[in-house]
Parts: sequence; C-alpha cells; structure tokens
Amino acid sequence: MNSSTVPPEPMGLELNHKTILGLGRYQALDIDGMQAETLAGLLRQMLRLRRTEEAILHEYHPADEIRCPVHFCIGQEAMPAALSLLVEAEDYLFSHHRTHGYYFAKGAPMREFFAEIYGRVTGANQGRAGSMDISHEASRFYGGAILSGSIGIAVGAAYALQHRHSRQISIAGFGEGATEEGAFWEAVNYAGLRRLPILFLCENNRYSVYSDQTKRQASDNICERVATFGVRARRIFGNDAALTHRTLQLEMEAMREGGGPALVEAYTYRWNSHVGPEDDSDNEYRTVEEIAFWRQNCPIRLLEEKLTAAGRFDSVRRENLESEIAAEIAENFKFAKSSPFPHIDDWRTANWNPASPLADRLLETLTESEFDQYQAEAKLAPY
Amino acid sequence: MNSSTVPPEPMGLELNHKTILGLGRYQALDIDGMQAETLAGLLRQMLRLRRTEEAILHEYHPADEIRCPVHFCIGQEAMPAALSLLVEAEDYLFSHHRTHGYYFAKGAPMREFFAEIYGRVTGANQGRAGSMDISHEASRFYGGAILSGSIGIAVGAAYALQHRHSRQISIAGFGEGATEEGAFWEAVNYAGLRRLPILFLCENNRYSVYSDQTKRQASDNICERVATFGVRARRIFGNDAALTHRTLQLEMEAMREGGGPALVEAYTYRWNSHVGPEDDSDNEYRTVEEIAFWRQNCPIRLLEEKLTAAGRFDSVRRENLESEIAAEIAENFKFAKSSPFPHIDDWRTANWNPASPLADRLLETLTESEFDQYQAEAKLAPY
Amino acid sequence: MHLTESVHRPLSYGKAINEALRQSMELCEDVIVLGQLVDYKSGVFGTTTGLADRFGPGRVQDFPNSENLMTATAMGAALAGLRPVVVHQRFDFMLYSLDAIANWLGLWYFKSAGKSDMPVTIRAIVGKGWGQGPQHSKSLHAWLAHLPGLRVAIPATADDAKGLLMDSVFSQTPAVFIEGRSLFPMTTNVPEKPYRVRFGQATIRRTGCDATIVAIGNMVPIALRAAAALERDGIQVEVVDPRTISPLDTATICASVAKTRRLLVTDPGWHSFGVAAEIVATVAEELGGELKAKPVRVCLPDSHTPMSATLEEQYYPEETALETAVRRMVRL
Amino acid sequence: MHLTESVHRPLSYGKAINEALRQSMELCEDVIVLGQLVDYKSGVFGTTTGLADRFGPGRVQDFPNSENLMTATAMGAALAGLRPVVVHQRFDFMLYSLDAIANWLGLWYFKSAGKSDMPVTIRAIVGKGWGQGPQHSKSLHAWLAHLPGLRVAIPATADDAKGLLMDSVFSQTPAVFIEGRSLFPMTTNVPEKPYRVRFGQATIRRTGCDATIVAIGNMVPIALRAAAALERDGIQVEVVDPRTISPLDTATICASVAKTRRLLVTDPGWHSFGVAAEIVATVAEELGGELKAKPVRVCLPDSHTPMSATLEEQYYPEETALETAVRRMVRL
Ligand SMILES: Cc1ncc(C[n+]2csc(CCOP(=O)(O)OP(=O)(O)O)c2C)c(N)n1
Ligand SMILES: Cc1ncc(C[n+]2csc(CCOP(=O)(O)OP(=O)(O)O)c2C)c(N)n1
Ligand SMILES: [Mg+2]
Ligand SMILES: [Mg+2]
Repeated sequence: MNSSTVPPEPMGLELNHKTILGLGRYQALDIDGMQAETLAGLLRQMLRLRRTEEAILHEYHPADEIRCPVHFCIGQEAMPAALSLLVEAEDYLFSHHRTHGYYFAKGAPMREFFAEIYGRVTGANQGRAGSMDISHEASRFYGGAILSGSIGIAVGAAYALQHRHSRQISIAGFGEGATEEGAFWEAVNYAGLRRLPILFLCENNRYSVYSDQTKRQASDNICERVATFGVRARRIFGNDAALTHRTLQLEMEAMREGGGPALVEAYTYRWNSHVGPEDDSDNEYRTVEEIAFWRQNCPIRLLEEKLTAAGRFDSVRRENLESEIAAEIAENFKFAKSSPFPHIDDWRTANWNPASPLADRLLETLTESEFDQYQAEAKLAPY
Repeated sequence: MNSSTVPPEPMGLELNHKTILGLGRYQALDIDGMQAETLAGLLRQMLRLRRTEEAILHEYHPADEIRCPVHFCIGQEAMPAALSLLVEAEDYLFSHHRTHGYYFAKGAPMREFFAEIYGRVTGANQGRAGSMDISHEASRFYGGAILSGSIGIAVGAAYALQHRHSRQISIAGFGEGATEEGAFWEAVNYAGLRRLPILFLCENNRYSVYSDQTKRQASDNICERVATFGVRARRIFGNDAALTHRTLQLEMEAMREGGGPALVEAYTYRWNSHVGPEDDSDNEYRTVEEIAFWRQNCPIRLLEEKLTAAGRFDSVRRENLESEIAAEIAENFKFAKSSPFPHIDDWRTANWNPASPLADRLLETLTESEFDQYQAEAKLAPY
Repeated sequence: MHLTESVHRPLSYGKAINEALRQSMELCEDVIVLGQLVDYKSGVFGTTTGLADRFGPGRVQDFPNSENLMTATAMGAALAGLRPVVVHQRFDFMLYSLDAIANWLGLWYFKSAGKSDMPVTIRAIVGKGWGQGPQHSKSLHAWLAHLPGLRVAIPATADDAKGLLMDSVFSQTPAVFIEGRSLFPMTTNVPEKPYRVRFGQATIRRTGCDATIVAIGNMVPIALRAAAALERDGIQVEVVDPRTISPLDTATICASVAKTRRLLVTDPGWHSFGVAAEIVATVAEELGGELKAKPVRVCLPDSHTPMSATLEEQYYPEETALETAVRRMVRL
Repeated sequence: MHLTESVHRPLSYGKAINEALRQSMELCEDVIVLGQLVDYKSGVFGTTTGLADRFGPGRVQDFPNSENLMTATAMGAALAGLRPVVVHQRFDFMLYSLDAIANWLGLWYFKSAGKSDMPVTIRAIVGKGWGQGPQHSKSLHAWLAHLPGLRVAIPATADDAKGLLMDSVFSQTPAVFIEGRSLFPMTTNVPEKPYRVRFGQATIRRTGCDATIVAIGNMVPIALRAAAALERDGIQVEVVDPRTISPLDTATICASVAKTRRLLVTDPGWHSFGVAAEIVATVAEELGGELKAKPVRVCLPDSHTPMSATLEEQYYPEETALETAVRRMVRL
C-alpha cells in the first residue's frame, strides 16, 4: 500500500485542532475517480444518521420516554458513513459510548435501535443496554461505555481472526480521550507486535466532555505516538467523507491482505453537548468561532455541495432522500413506542447461560471426589 | 542542556540488544574530565553491591534463612552506582521488584536491609516486606513487586514536588518489561503533559523472566516511543558506569532546573536467574554467547581496567576496598542473624494508623446526625 | 464537642460535599483535588463547583482519562506531604485503578511497618436510575470493605457526608468515600463549621423495639419510609445507619438486634457476598440463637443493572420490599 | 455417568491441571492458552509444560506484561469463537484486569440479553508461604464471587481441579479458576478420561454429626486433618468442600448444618466481607435458631500478608485453630 495515494494533510497543513481552524471553508474535498454509488451512499448514510439523531434529540425531553444517557454524534457523520460502505458483515465492530453512528455503520437494524433506547423488549438488547451499551450480535456490533474498554476486546477478535487466517478484520471506534487510558496502549503494543488485523478508528473531536485534548495530553500527536508501536497511523480531516472513504478503503484492503494493524485519526467535531440534548456551553470550554468553523464545514454540506456543483446531486434527489429517511424514522419510532416493556423473571439466568452443549457432548461427569487428608502439605519450590 | 555532550550511541551504533552483541569487548568507556572522587565512588558502589549480592546468593539455600523471593542484580551495578552519587536525600526513589541496587543507591542502611530479608524485627520494615517490597521511609526509598505499579506513585511524588516548586526530583527504576503495562504509558503521558520532575530509569536487560523483549514488544525502541509523549529519552550502554553517571548527571541537573521529565534507557544484563540463586538456563532462553558477551563487559571490570590503565587504581587499593566491604557485609549478616523475629499482636492496627493528629487539631466532632425521612427522593438531572 | 451551639442550616448532600472540600482546602493548603472535569463550572455534579476559581488550577486539577494513574498520583503526592482527594464520576470508572488501590494503597502502611502514611481520599459516585445501565451504576463497596488498610464511608445524609469527608481528608489512613448519586438533592441540617464524623460509629436513625433494619447508604431514606409505614400498623422498627462499613460499628448493630431480636439488612449492592452478608454473619456469631426470626437481606438482585426504566423498577428495592420482609419477620 | 469404570491414577494437582489443558486442547482446536511464560519448559509451575511443543505457538502464547489486555483479548477471541484459557502466575497480577472482568466480562451475557456468550476461563494462582509478601499472595476470591455473570471455582483436589477446569473450558459462562499454590504437589486419584465436575455441587469430604466445617480451597486438607485429630477425642466433624463458590451449593451446606447444628467456615481469604460471611449468613437465614452453637469463621486476619516466616506462621490458620474452635463449639 502506497501511503502517498492518500494525501494525509490537506493543503500541506500539519493537521491538528489548532491548525485546522485556520482552514476557513474546507476546499480540498475531492470526488474525482469515486464511483457514483459510493458518493450517493456516503451522502445517504450521513443524512440518515443526522436525521435520526435530530429526531431523537427533539423527542428526548419533551416525550421523556427515552430514559438513558444519549451521546449524540451530529457533526461526526463522515466516519460512520464511510465505514458503512466498506465494512463486511463478518467483520467485527466495537464502539465506545457514542455508539449510534457505529451501530448504523455495521448495518444493524434501526427498529431494534429505537426499541432499545426506548427500553423495550423488542430492542437489540431487550432494553437492558440502552444507547451507551447497545450491541447487536447478529451484526457483530458491540458498544460499551467504559473508555477504551472495548478496544482490547476488539484486539481479541482480531487475534481470533488472524489465528484462523480469515480475511475479516476487527474495528474499534473511539475518541481521542480514550487514548489516555493505559488499556489503549496495551492494545496498540500488542496489535503492533502480532500485526493483528485491527483497525483503530479515532475520531478526534478535541474534547473529552469539556476538557481540551492538550489539557490531557502533551500534544495533539496521537498518530505519531501510535506509529512508534509498529501500527500504521495517519490523520485526516474527518469531515471530508470522500477522503475518509478513500483512507478507510486503502487501510481495510491492505489489512485483509495481511498488512497488519492501522490507526486512522479523523479530526472532527460534535455539535451538541457531550451528553444529552441540553446545551453544555455554559461550561465555557469552546469558542463561538470554533463552533462556527465546524458547522460551516458540516460533513454533509461539504459533500452535498461538491456533488451538486458536479451535477451529481440536486434538490429533487435531496427531497426524495429526505422523505424516504423521514418515513423510515417515523415508522421505527412508532414501532419502538408501541413495543412492550421488558420484564425479567429470573435475574440469575439473565446473567448466566446455563447451557453447556459442548461440555455435554465432550465430557462425562464426575460426581465423587476423593482426598487423602494425611498427605503432608506442600513442599514447594520457593517462589 | 546540550544533548550532544553525551554520546548516546557508542561507536555510532543504533543501540539495541541485537546490535550490542556485535560490539565485542566494549572500548568506549571514557573517564576524561571525570573527578577522581566520582570514579572511585562508582567503583566502590558497584563492588559493594556485587559483593553483597554474592554473599546473599551463596548464603541463600544452604542456610535457608532468607525465606523470600530474591531478584539479584549482579551485572546491573552501573546504574545504581551512578545514581547513588547523584541522588539527594530529599529526592524520592521508587523501585520495581529488583530492589537491592536501588535500595543502596538511595543510601539506605545495609543493617536494615539484611535484617529485612532475614525477616527480622530490626529490618527496614520489621520483616513485613522482604526483598521485593522493601522500603525505607527515612531514606525516601520505596520498592514494590507489581510491575509498573510504583512508577505511577513516583509520578505523584513528582507532582507534589512541582506543586511546591521544590528542586527535588522523583525517580522510578524499572525494567523494560514494565513498559508493557498500560500503567506505564499513563504515567509517561502525564509526566510529559505536566512536565513533571520525574526521571524514568529503564534498565533494559532484554528479558522479562525468560521472555525476550521482541516477543512482547513490536520493537526494541522504548526511547523512541517515550519521546513522542513529550518526555526526553535517551539510551545508553548501561554497563559503562562513567557514561551512565554523565548521563544521569545531565538529566538530573536539567530536571532540578525545571527541565521536565526524562527517561534513560540503560542496556544491561542480569547474570543470574530471574529469581533466586538457581540457574534458569534450562529454559533455553538465552545463548552462551550472549552471556559471555555480557560477562566480558562486566561493568565493574570495564571501569576497573580503565582506571588501572590510567594509573588511578591498583591492586592495593582493590584489596583495601575488598576487605572494607567484606567486613561491612559480615557485620551486617551477623546483625541480621542475631536479631529477633517479629510478632504482630494486633493485625488491625498493623494495617491502619489510628492516629489523626491533623483532624484532631482542625476539626470538632459531630456525633448526632439527623435525617428527614419524608423528603421525596432524588429528582436528578438525567445523567 | 457536639457542635450544638454552632450554626446549622439546611444543605443538600451535593452542596455539603462541596462545602467540605472548600473548608478543607481553606484549613490546609496541602489539600488538593484531582479528577476529570473537577475544574469546570458545573464541577462534578456541583460538588467541585467554585473550587478552581477559589484555589487555582494548582490545587484543583482536571485529570486525563487515566484512572489508574490518578490514584497512583494521589498516593505519591500524599507520600510527599499533600492530602489529595480523588474524584470518580462513577464507581465503575474506578475499576481501572483497583490495582493501585488493592496492590498499593491498602497495604502501604502495613508493609512500611507503620512508618509511612498515605492520607488519600477517593470519592466514588454511584449512578442510579435514568438508564445508567451496567457500566454506570455498580457499587462494589463490599470489595473495598474486604480490603485491609482502607476505610470505607457510605454516608446517607448531608451532615454525615460533610463530616466523614473532612475526617477522611485530615486522617492518616486512606479512605474511599462512596456517594449515592440519588442522595445528592436531599437536604439535612448541616453545621457551618468544619467538623468530623468519626469512622466506625453507627447512628440510630429511628428507635424501635420490634425489628432492626440496618440500612446502608441510599437505603437509609427508604428504610425510614418503610419504618414510618410500618408504624401505622403498630410495628416499631429501629433503623441503624452504620455510616461507614469499614470500620463497621458491630457493637451498635448487635446492641440494637439484642434488643429487637429481629434483623433485616438492606444494602444497595448485590445480594451475595456483599455487605449485608457480613452484617448478618456478625450478628449470627454474636447473638446466635437469641433471634426470634431468621435474619433477612434486602439487596439488589445478583444481576448487572438493566437500562430500561421498567427493569430498573424491578431491580432497585423500594420501601414495600422492606415492609413486606419486616411484616413476615414479625409474623403479622 | 460416574466414570467408575475408567482408569484412575494418582496425579498431583499441578499435573492434573496440565492434563486438563492438554486434553481440552486435543478435544477442541478452539481452545487456546494465553499467559506470561506459558510456552517455556518450566511452564507456569509445570501446569503448561509441554503444551507449546504439542500444539504450537499459535495456540499457546506468551503474552506481554499487559494483564488488562490479556483478559480483554481472551474476551474478543471468545466472541469470535475461540475458548481461551488465561493464566495469571499470581492472583495479584490479575488486579490490573479487574476493569475487563467487572465492567465487561461479567456483564456481557446479561447486557446482550443472552445473545452473546464469552466462554473465557481465567486461571489465577494464589501464592502462600516462602515470604511471598503482600503483593504475591492475595486471594480476592470473594470479590469474584460477588460479581454476577461469573462462575468461580476453587478446587482443593487434583481430581476436582481437572474436572472443574474442563467444565470451565467447555461451558458458555465465563469462569475464574482459583488455584492454591500450596496444593500443587498434592495428589489424588484422577481419572484418565476427559470429564467434568459440575459447578455448584459441593462434596462431603468426611461425614460426621457433631459439627460441620465448610472448608474452602487449601483449607480443605487442613480441615480434614483437624477433623482427624478431633475424632480422636470422639468429636465427629463433617467436612463440606463447596468446590465452587459461585454458584455456591447452599443446599448441601445447609443440609449438613441442619444435621450437625454447628457450623465453622474456614476460608483462605480475609475474615471480613469474605466468602465465610456469605456462608454463615446463608445458614443463619435458612436455619436461624436451629443451631446449637454460634457459628464461627476461621479465616486470615484482616491484614495484608507479612513476609517474615514467623509472621506467616501467625498469619495462616492451621488445624489447631480449627480444632480449638470446634472444641469450643461442642463445649468440650
Ligand atoms: C474509564 C472511564 N472514565 C471516564 C468516563 C466518563 N466519560 C464518558 S465519555 C467521556 C469523554 C470521552 O472523550 P472521547 O474519548 O474523546 O470521546 P467523545 O465523547 O469525545 O466522543 C468521559 C470522560 C468513562 N466512561 N469511562
Ligand atoms: C503485574 C505483574 N505481572 C507479572 C509479574 C511477574 N513478574 C515479576 S518480575 C517479571 C519480569 C519483569 O521484567 P522486567 O520489567 O524487564 O524487569 P527485570 O526482572 O528484567 O529486571 C514478571 C513478569 C508481576 N510482578 N507483576
Ligand atoms: Mg473526544
Ligand atoms: Mg528485563
């Protein structure tokens, strides 16, 4: 894989959250040579995710029926959209607390998503998990709310895939904040050592809740650090959906051919509060200018304008797309709201799988156990 | 601080455990410009440590009175010796399981050391800690046997020193194996972020028990990795006591002036088993040639030969030194063996300090506590 | 001194913690606060609000998402003379630091042979409700109580929260301070002065002769409501709040049960191998055959926390569960 | 099937574990072993010796000193169809991975609503003696038993070690398998065939009518020696070995105590908030006033482990402590 095929730094910039703000309106989005289908798919996925998030956002407090913490990903649609077009059903995808984009990227059903955050028995996890912890086994998608915790599990899936000489890969999505956990560096070291087929996707949205990255890390140079562990790493302007797609495609194809682990750091931004639909700006952690910059460089708008300018998109298609998405969302809201609530009869079996088919097949049962109490205890080597 | 004053790579080599083996007999030891006192001190400290370790080694099984796991540091004397001449009483020093060299480096008393490993009440920790966990509060020395665990504590001491604008520093000594723990990278990140006065001393002896570094890490490049976190890092041939001294001196002086954190990686080798006086070579993890190389480049011999050639040392001085050390060791053995064994009357107060002088002085005591059970419970913000 | 003359006024649990921190930092410049987001206006659910403005960033520090290091840092800082208070927004996040706690903090004093103290206070907040789910609502306070060398407070009222927190900060033995998030808005009369509530001293929240309920943390208000309901049926319940589970005031608990001869323990942790088991076992060892009814535990089921609100209702025991159990014990 | 016809022969506890691993790996190629130094000749105290030669490095992997990742790796590998066995040379080293265990492994099945299994087995070896000291000898098995979603075995004999380990490897629920290092050289008759011992089934190691000793892990041989000594005085002690503490076979324990009316629990963990408390509490709840004597716990003192051999002698309870306690219970 030739790293020069993906321009890692737009306009010759050394990419970080400070330099990016100097970009003004992002001009480097490049769709040359990309298939129409891909571009349409990117736009469609981003818009679908955006509208879904907006719908939840508006519904959240007034209806008061979604009773779990929700971390919105409005503004961060490019990565999940690009991923959705490239990830295969048999790949594994693990997500941090900001799950929604990744859930949809893996092609898991919207029905079970809405039902889950509404706490209904028809949800992906029968209402046990909610927004932060949602998983969908059939889709090989797994969320979880402890920072960096799912990354190590993703490494384990990659271990098994390599062990079986599979062409599938394992993917872990997380924010720049998760890289402060020691758990992350254990994962990176092992991935580099064993050259595991794992793709680390770091969406660097600058903040951990309100805290700026450079208040928590000596510098905004995750890629540089990760690369020294033997893991290929590159950073991109993460609101450029086309670039994100090209980057992931290259990395994933290389990885399926045994190219070893990689990290992609996508600079992006969340528009809303860290959690919930409230506004958390009274904590004065980000500037009006910064917010304006990122809204101006909305990933959907950037791609849409480019496509429109190239004559590949127009208001009619936009309207069709919008109404299709709106219908899908409305239907799934309805499904969720009309679904029954769960009930757990036996907490114990809800936590343990009592079946053991393999043991039943392979092992006989020993009931008696013997013991000679007169043995002198333990004379061991001293350590 | 000018990094060019310390040649980091002897003979232009890119230093790692493979390239080092090509060095043959190490020729680069350079004592020019070093004070006689320093050189004598280095030799003295190394020899004292070596003889102490040898004495324990020979005594261990036959007498069967030292009943705790002991990790010998024969072959690794240069670092502790150099450190002993530079560390100040008010600095903090934290060690991993291979404590002996660091204990002596901090100037903690030999009496309490011997008594401790003999499990006597006169020991540094009244026989509660042993070789792996020994500490000496008055000397600000602290050992501990969980890999990487004491490094974070060292960071905390550095935090307090910086907080108080002290010129003292905090030092953590550990092996290359400890760097695989996530805990280590959390410490490095924070040290780099806050520019804490902490000196990380990594004695890279290639193995974690039997396991080769490159079986556990993608490459033998700890310095490169650490440097990306904003921590100054340099590697040296760690059996060159003079070089080690110059390197530590520069780093420690810079640090006392606010120069921020640094790591020194010293390539060295342990001659004995990982633990205990047995021979662990039946695990076939290292070659005869490798062992021969490192024995040939014994840190004591390297320095002694240089000093002798320069006319600064001779057999008379050597004999005096040996007999002085032998007497000291013999006396302390005697002390330890004739000391009483400990007894704990109350396990509870052995684990808790019941005194609270500051609380006694600052706080009054409230005994009653009230409660209005009729309050409606908790209407909270949702997260 | 009983502080009886000092000024009391109603303060919420959350605000009492904030006041304890502020006063501690005023009293002694060695007190520092470390934790994610402690230096923002909203603070940690309001408990750290204003501290950074007042005492500056040097003493109130946002921390990277490195929980293990955070505890270790506090330990090293304590060793070098500071009195750090570490804050975890959720108990669950603290699990990354259990090595630091169990392999280092708890045994430091012991293994130094009493020569070296580590006055570290760790605040851990337990989520409850609004779909916190299994990774934001655990309370493993039983784990901490099992560790030698560590003290564990689990205050149920604003006044205890302030007094126990100040005692932690200014004592020599490390302590974990467990806060029930659901208690944050509840108010009690809190003295204005700095004061301590001593560890290992239970308080009787209500006297009665028919049964003893030992209630831990946020089960205290629930137990009191159950007791009030039972009183309407003529059942007099004594409610004991241990306030700290390590040390545990077994004398007060046993004295109460010796009087009532019936014991119910209610703990906001999992049923099995938890704090309730320790209390039931201790009473059984002390009072054995003197009980008139079999002791009962009312705890969380042995299950991880479900998200859905309807499941949360099933999961968290309320006063009716206590009432039913007590009624059964007194055979009414 | 009771394996009565199968060939038995004496095997040490350590060798029985080795055999369980070897047979498991033969039976199913999905079984892998991860742990520091598992692939060297000496293996982990001999328990992994020969596996790497036999099954190759792909299935027997040395692991970096990254315990948290090791558990997480096993989890991901299990999710993707493997059956990993993770090995910790000391329980203490596992503490780095408690986040992975308590925040992920234990709740995986629950939060997936039963759709996703994680058949992971974690072996943790508990050091005892020869100055292991406070960082190489802890056994926090009570912590693990407190966690929903996890099974915990603590075998006392070679035959149980093999059978429980094989049951763990081939079941769907994750398990922690706790090995007493001091038991490694002890031998029992172990069947050659692959077999399972089911979790949650206690065994009566000796019958008696005067008192029940429930003994955990390496306290079993000590309890049996105490029982033998007491028999010489005419005291008949029944010794129950739960074999697994989660699930805990409370029925067998309660049935024994219902017969003997006296209970002593001895556990190689700290006294307070430990496994012994759970057992005493359960019996108190079930049998309440039917006991003829107050129940007693004989555990480790609530203290970290001292290094010095003379302190170790004070610290670890031996048969005399059990004998004294039983004599007091039966008032002789
Ligand atoms: C171990 C742990 N510590 C703290 C938290 C609380 N927390 C939840 S999300 C979050 C911010 C994470 O920032 P980042 O990883 O950059 O992801 P983002 O929210 O920006 O997408 C924090 C601190 C947690 N969930 N887990
Ligand atoms: C958390 C933890 N895991 C495993 C061990 C077991 N252990 C003790 S020493 C050691 C080797 C460490 O190697 P290194 O850090 O290079 O130090 P060296 O022994 O080579 O001086 C290991 C794995 C431990 N003490 N702590
Ligand atoms: Mg972020
Ligand atoms: Mg080493």
